[in-house]
Amino acid sequence: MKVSVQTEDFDLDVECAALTHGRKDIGALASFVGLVRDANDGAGIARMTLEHYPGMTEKSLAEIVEQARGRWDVLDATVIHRVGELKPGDNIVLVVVASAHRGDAFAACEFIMDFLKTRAPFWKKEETPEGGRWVDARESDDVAAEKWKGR
Amino acid sequence: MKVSVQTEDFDLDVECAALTHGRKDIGALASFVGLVRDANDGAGIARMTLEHYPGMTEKSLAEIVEQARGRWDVLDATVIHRVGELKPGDNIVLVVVASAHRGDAFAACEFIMDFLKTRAPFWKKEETPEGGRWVDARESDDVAAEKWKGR
Amino acid sequence: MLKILYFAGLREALGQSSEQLALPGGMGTVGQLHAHLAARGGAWEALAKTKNLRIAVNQQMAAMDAPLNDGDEVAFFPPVTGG
Amino acid sequence: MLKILYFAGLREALGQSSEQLALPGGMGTVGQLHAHLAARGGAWEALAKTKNLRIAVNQQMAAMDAPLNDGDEVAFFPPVTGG
Repeated sequence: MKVSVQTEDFDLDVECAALTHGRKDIGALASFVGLVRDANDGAGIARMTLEHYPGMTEKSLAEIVEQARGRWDVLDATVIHRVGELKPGDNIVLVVVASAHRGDAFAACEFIMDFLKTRAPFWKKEETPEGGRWVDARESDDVAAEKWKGR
Repeated sequence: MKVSVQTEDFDLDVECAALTHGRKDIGALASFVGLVRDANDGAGIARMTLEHYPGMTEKSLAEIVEQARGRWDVLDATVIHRVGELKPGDNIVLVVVASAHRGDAFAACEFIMDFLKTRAPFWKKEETPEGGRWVDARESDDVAAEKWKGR
Repeated sequence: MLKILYFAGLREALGQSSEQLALPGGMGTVGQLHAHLAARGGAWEALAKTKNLRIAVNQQMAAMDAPLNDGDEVAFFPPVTGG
Repeated sequence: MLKILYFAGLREALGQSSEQLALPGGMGTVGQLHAHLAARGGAWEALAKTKNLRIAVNQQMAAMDAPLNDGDEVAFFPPVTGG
């Protein structure tokens, strides 16, 4: 398991290769990459800054991955979240889950993203033509995290 | 949209970059890579051969992607399936879906895989210590495809 | 004429991957063609024995009651196992 | 002593990211600390006004009734928006 909070960009292929290297029991790699869009809530985004809570962030991500491992057959997983200044088109977050079967890989990957969105201490500040604004939490993200309770 | 049936390997990063190149409206890239495992149904797998129905395969994959586009907000998608002889650890299939939001990207990506598994005319023949055997279709794959009817 | 294709385990059981067949009179559906081929006996009984046999007409999945027309491409194969 | 941290919009509203505070007597819970800080008035009212304010004690999410101990790290922040 790898969890990293970093300013540098990541490489999806490199992270997938690190998970699969030297093993032949992985049948499914589900991955997610979140990117900065140039528009959000009707405003143009010139750039954004990602703030986090050093120490708690890493613990929180590791706990979320552990929860996923407890629920599904996860062989290995990687979570990388960038912080600092980003611009539209930049990568923000990467989640890769390796499993024997695709159902587990998909579920664990989406679960990790849904909980990262609502539990991990990151905050986005967007620069728009009207100035900087802290992004509001979305109710839809809470709904997405809640849906796993019933599964 | 890109659909390819090919003997050559694919590169996840290259395919993701092709989808995101020059656009800044993509917030989510969900991807799936299926790999050959060295064991299946209790037998060791030395290698496998993937046969397909040229012509129908490509049409079938394109139709599945179109169905996904009709159900979710999909900005672009790529499906690549390898055929011919493969060995454990080799890539078999790639699905990448680009969307503004992660919920759409995850759902469309998993939908495409579930329907590919049950609708696209590919057949696997595994070489085991006991000789070659055609892989049996799994009931769990039918169940996975059926679950989308209720959503 | 019909173009008939066989894939995977069925192709191996029949020892051939395709054939051309003049559409005989009274063979208006996929089911009738299927019965005609299976009636050849020997290896051809595999057509009747294959569990959950799938059929495509002109590269679209089809049911046994699907109509056949001259020039159609008909494929018989076992359930798919890709991905 | 408590180590108190503020993040994101709350950090900006308060004009500071952290402080050290001796744990005064009678301040046994997160809720009591929260009320104590908000009572400073002015910018500090942001602590009471922040919608769905989140609190972590020693880097674990905590509720208003969570107990405080000397040496704890307490963080106040708005709902998270990463990913």
